Amino acid sequence: MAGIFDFGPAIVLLPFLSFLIAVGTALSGRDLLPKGGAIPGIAATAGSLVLSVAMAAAVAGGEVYDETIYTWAVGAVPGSDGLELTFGLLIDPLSSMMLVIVTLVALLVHVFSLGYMNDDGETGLPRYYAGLGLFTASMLGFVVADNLLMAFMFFELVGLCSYLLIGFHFREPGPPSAAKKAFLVTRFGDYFFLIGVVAVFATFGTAQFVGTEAAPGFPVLAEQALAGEFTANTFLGLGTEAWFTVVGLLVLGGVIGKSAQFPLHTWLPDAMEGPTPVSALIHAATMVAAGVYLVARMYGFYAVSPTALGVIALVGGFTALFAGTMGVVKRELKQVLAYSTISQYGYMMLALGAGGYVAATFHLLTHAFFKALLFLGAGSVILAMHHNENMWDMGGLKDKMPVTYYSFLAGSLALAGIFPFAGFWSKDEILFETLIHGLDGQPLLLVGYVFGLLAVPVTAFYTFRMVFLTFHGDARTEQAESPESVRWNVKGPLVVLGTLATVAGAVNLAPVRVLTGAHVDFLHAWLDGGFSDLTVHHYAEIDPYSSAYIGGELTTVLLGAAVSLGLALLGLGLAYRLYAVPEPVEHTDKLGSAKDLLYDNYYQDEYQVYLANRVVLPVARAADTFDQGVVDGAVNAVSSVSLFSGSRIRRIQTGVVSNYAALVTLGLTALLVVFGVLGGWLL
Amino acid sequence: MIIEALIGITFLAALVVMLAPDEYAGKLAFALSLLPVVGSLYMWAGFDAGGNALMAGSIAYQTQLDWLTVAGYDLQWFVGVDGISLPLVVLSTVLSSLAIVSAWTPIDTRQSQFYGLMLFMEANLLGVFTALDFFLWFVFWEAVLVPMYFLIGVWGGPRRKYAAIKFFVYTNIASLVMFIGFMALVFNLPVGSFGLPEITQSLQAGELSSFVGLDPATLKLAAFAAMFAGFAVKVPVVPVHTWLPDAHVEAPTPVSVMLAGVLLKMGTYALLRFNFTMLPDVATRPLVATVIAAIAVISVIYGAMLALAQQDLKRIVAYSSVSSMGYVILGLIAYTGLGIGGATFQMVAHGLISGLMFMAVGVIYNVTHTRMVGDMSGMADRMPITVGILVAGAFGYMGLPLMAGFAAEYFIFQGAFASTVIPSAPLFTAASMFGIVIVAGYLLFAMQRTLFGEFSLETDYEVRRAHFHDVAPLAVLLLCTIALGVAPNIFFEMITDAIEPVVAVVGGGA
Amino acid sequence: MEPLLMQADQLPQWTALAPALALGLTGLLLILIDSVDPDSSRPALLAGIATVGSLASLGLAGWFLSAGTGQAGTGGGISLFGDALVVDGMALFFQALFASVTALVVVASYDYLHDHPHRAEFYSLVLFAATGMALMAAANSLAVAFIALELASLPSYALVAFLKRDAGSVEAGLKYFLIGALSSSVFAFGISLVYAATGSLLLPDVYAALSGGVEGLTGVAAVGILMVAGGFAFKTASVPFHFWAPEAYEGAPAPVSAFLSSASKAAGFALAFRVFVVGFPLDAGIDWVLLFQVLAVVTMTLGNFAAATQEEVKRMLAYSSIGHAGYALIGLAAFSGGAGGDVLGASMAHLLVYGFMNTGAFLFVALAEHWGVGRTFDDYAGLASRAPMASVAMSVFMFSLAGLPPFGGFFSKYFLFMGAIDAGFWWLAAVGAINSALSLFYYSRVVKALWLNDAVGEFELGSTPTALYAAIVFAAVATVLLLPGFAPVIETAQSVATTIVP
Amino acid sequence: MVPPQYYLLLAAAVFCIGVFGLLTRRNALLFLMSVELMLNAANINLVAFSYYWGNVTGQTFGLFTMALAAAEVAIGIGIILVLYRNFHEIDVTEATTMRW
Repeated sequence: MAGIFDFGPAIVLLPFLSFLIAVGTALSGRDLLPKGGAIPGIAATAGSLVLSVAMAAAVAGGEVYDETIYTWAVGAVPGSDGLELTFGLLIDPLSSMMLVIVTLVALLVHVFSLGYMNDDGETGLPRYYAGLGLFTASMLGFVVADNLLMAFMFFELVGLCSYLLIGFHFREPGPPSAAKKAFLVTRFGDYFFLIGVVAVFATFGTAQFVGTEAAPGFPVLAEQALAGEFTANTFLGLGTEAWFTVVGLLVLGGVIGKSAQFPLHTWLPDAMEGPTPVSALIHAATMVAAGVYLVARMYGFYAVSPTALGVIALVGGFTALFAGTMGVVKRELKQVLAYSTISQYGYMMLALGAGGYVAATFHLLTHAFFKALLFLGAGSVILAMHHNENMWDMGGLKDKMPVTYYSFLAGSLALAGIFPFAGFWSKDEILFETLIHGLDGQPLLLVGYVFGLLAVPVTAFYTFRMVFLTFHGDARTEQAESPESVRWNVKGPLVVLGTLATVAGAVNLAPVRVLTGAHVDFLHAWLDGGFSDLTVHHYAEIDPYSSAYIGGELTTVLLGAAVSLGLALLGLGLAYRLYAVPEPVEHTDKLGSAKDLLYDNYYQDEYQVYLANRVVLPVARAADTFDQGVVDGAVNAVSSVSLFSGSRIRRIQTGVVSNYAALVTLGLTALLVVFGVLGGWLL
Repeated sequence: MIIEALIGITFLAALVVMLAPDEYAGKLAFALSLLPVVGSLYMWAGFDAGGNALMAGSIAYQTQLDWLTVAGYDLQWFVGVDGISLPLVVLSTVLSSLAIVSAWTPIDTRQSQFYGLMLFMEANLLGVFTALDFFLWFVFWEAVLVPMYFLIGVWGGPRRKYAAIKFFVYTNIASLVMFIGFMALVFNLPVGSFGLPEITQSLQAGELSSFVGLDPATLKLAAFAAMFAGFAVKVPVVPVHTWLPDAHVEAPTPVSVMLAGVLLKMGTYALLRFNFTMLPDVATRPLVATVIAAIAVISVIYGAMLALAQQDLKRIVAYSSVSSMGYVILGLIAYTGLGIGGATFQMVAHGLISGLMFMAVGVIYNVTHTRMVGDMSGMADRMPITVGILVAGAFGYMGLPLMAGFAAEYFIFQGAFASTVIPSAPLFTAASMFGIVIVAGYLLFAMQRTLFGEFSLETDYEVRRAHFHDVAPLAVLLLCTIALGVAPNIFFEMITDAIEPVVAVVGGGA
Repeated sequence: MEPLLMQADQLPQWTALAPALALGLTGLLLILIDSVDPDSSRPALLAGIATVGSLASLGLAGWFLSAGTGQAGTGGGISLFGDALVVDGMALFFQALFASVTALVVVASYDYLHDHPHRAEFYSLVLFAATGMALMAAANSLAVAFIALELASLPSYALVAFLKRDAGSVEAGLKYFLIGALSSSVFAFGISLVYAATGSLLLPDVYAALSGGVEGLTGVAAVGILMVAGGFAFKTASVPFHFWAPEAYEGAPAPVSAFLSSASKAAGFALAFRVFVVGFPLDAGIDWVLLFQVLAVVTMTLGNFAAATQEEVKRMLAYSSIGHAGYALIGLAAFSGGAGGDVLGASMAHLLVYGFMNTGAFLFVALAEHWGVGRTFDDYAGLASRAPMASVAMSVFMFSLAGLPPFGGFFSKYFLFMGAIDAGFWWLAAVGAINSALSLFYYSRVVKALWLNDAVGEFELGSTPTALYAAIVFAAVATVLLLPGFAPVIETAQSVATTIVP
Repeated sequence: MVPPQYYLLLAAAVFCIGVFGLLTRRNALLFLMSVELMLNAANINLVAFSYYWGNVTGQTFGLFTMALAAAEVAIGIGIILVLYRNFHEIDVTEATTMRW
């Protein structure tokens, strides 16, 4: 039966095809395609979007899909069928939602690139579009992966694409370095992820997320193992639950790397060296989102491990605040956005750790729209400013580029969590979930909640500092006086995303449901469908949390919303006071010694560079010296000693025949004595 | 008879090319080298053997003729392939052809001798991978050294003579040590020939008798140690690896390709065939397994650290070969289907990828006449396609999914993690896996400094784009790498089939 | 079976000595020609006769071998002259070896002695020495052993000093002679002691007497045996009687060096194998297996280490020849009674291959001397570009000597090590292995000089000496073909060696 | 009858005298003579034990030894002659152009 799901692979393959076309064009070295190869990319992502929407519709109709489509390899295990390593498609509410997000953002980024790259006369466009195509394809492959190994493989390919795209301007010194850093830091995280994948296979014999009734996926097996219905292999003498925690944390390593969580967040701000549309793609829908998506994808596995959940929550909460504070002092537009990304993904992690599966997914959705919007808006500004990103060189752009301004404003309001923009709803739900679960005897979550809450005003402050510096006040440079105009291909995506950033919150108005009892939390319902083991209520059953309220659910909802909104407005107001003036000045000196700390990103880069340059490299050099001196020295010494003894031995041959006679006699005598003694006839 | 034809044709081709005039030697050698490629692919297409050749599996394209009798033992012309050897045969033929093409630009003296020796080496390599009689195998095994000595010594870099003799003597000592160990085993078995299957099966039937006061178990241990030491040099593993960087740095590009691509695999192939297939009961002793696993991990990490400290691109790749071979050792000692299968697969995968890396570095060297990281930058600007392929190859080396290296390394990791043979297998596995981070580190740093940034070059050579025939082999290797990464079953299925009996003896897990 | 092969059985018994006789008669014929017409110089004729004579000997030996003369299939060894001589497979095997080397040397000498007088004497001396060797291989009595050994030695002294106006040649001759004289007295004294203890010089009788125990005279017998071993050590250039070898080989005309280091050494081994295996039981008051183990280890180590740092190719070959004596000694050092034939056979096979590769190597030195390119490694630099064929041949010899395939030396050396391991003496093989690796180093120095180094100066090589070239190429071809064609060699060697084990 | 041990001792003594001469004399001719002594020591044994064992093998062999000794001397003298021609000296320690 040729259902819509049979076209599933096409979602991944279409962008891949556009990648191949672009590579072919790049190899030919000639201008074979109009627009530097953008058209195939746009067509492909549009096609994927259409298919994704169609699938979402099918999923909405209650259908789900989980099929193995390709057996990659089978490992021999004596006495069994062996360990199957496969590729498969898993289309369920979560993945179909993510598909729509990714394809939509990718399409918009492709379109935007027409304005940002093509119109700007960049060279190497086929290479750029090849990168975008592969990036999209990899991310889509990751999203639809039906097992952890396949997920890992596309996860890594996403990393490759980020390397290629961040380092797009390879002739300059910055981008290649940033690209290297991005790949290397995320690779460090992926190292743990890979161990995790291996461990999952070793533990359960499968890495399917869902599986079948007869052979369930590993989250279900983990559940069964803890219930004593299944014997999982554990290693290193650990108990079942402890081992699951270890495995979960290992996989989490990859998540922390890709989603730029503390302490592996350092690559992300540097990654701003890439073209701005790429940043949009990376931050909104692909690479960084991949980490969080992965946790959501295998949430059932984390849900059975309280320790892992606690770690996730704490890391997320801390990162949300930590990254936010760094965003406060940044001068470049994209830098601020970069730290906001880290911070926002921190929120999602917090939500996941706190049992807020829906909240995290919700924020993933809204964030995808408003962050893509902000980046594309920033791209529009940067384009207008001839690639000057310093906000202190801007100002007053509000009137000159109204479309950009208003859409950017919408995105900023969403980011700051101002009612009723999308970000408000999702962020509020995260804090709410954290609070109610924390109140029920989970001090760790309360700590996370405090972090998250503190990050709210910080977010609002840096967001609107950015808005005010960029768009308000007077133009501070000539470029800002007369910015370059941008065309439809820039404005179009901004408008689409601006609308979404404004209204996307409507998909899950959980507070409204609490208030009115109306079932307006559509996303909750959406995620509660599909495979029974992957539903929201199933997760709620197996996770270690239950809820407690301050005075009752309604009170808590209102209180939480009010507090977070109030804090957001506080931050906004502060920003307004400081920066919404015609001639804003840097107020960073007021921070005192904290200023340097924030400028230098808490010396996170420094210590990591120190580790690389002052620890690892010297160790490597020492190893090299050791290798040359001792190991190879031993080899050469053997040879020298042999040759030296050779040159000594030949001296026996004196050239005087009388000596020879004497030596012959001596030799014979020695033999006589020795063998006489041995033979027993002498002495 | 096809194996005889393959080896015979290659020998003949070597002879013809030796006698050909220098101007045509390269092209003639390439044309002739396509014959074995076609032959090996034909063998692959018609391959229908099952099981392990040494363990009573059916052997494909088998020929068995008596050659001579020595000390009451029959020595035979006994060749054939199974799922372990066939991929390596294909690798040898394909890589030889490509290496010959890659030599067209850099080799500009005594060409007919060069290409003749390359083909001569190929013929012997084919012999190594197909021989199933110990002495026959040993003849080919040692005979590979001779052309290699000349190829490094005549056409190499400034310290070529030192490197050549070091390679020559070091690996020769290793062979001798191994020989003594193996012979001590054979003479205490009730076998009538040096046929490897017969010896293996007799050993596994527990027919070993004691020798000079050593009981069979001790004798096995001693023989295992001697053979391991001997093969370890060839692989090479730390600490007997130091000949390799010297040989690689001095060898001309095509020779490095063959050295890293195929010659190193002789060592791991032999380890698998001899140590791990014949003496599983020794290898699986906890202490032995621990030591070998430790050697593997040290090779991986230490080799990678050494690569990190290098400035010469070729040295970087050379040390990273040490690192990659460490994975193979880990996979072998795991004694699991994926472990040993992955190790075998890694032999092929690393052959392709390291060949690709050496070739790409060679193409850049042809143009810039330097390989030092500090001497150049921004090569991507001048040689976009070469650099593009080099970057792809480097990512392959780092174990990028859907390229052969990832498949191999993943199989190994998966296999080693659950190994019941290595004590604390997850710790060893996790430790060795850290190699994938370091490899990314040194390759990314080196690429950043040489390929990207503003173009500059310390030497004053004119930088031209590479010839088509320089780049074409790179592209072919890259495509092979991707093909194997996407569809490992091109080889992995037959490998699995052949190693399953080995694993079954131990009864290991996944 | 072919009719020709049948006939070998039906010949009179004495004809079994035909290979030796052919050599001796040819030597006499040459003397005769020379005395009839001493002044006329007919080098081609003389060399031709010598070649034909040695080839005839080779042919006869080969024929007998393939016909099974003196072997188990036709009733065992043929005893002659009151058992003083025995012609069996081993004797024929060695006689074939001597004849081959003699033929090569004779052919090569044609060019080497191109403007030299006294050629007839030279050829006849070579052939007489070869006759002595052929008899050594067949000696079944200590008396014959001594006489044959002297018959081989005396012409050799003269041959080494043949270039009587060349100080090196004379010095070499002197040293060879003096140490030879000393050794032969030791040998003779040893024989006299063995006779004193056993009352017989016939090997089987000696064996019987010693096995039965010689009360009161055990020490005498043991000293005798040790001194007899000394005599062989001289002939085979083994420690501690090796001191003559480096100088003799270096100073002698290169073809003579080839002859001595290949044939003469093999003759020493032929005699030693038979005397010790047939004549001296393992428990005759001296553990002669241990003795040979010591000698083998010391000899191969000393030879190889001293060779490693030589400057001159010829002297390096001389030391390497000592090293190879050490390898060949494994045949006796790993001898273990019943199954000892295998390792003896391996040793014999090694000597045969060594006969070709080592002769070839010295003949290449002869070629270099003929061209006057100098003697050191450095002088050989870049020779490959000017004499590629000869250089290929020399590389073949070097790699074969080092025990690398695809050359004959590979199998012979490894079968030898194998024999040692088989007998339980794995450490002997290990010592051999260390030495073998070291030897690869210095052998490859020659190859390096030829192929890897660039010529220092420019000068013309003279005309190509056809005969010398032919001999070298033939030796090289034989060395290569002895790998695929090793079957008859090793199988014959081991089967004939097994028959002499009592 | 003289017990055979005495012959052995005599022979050994003669042999040792020969060896002593060999080691101490640098004149080639004296060297040669010392070797002759050693050979004759062997002859003493051969003849004595021929009598002891009651067969003629030893005596016959003794004759051969003498003949060979003579031949050896003939060759030796020849070599000493050319030695003198080349080195103008018959001191055996003078010819040392080749060593090590």
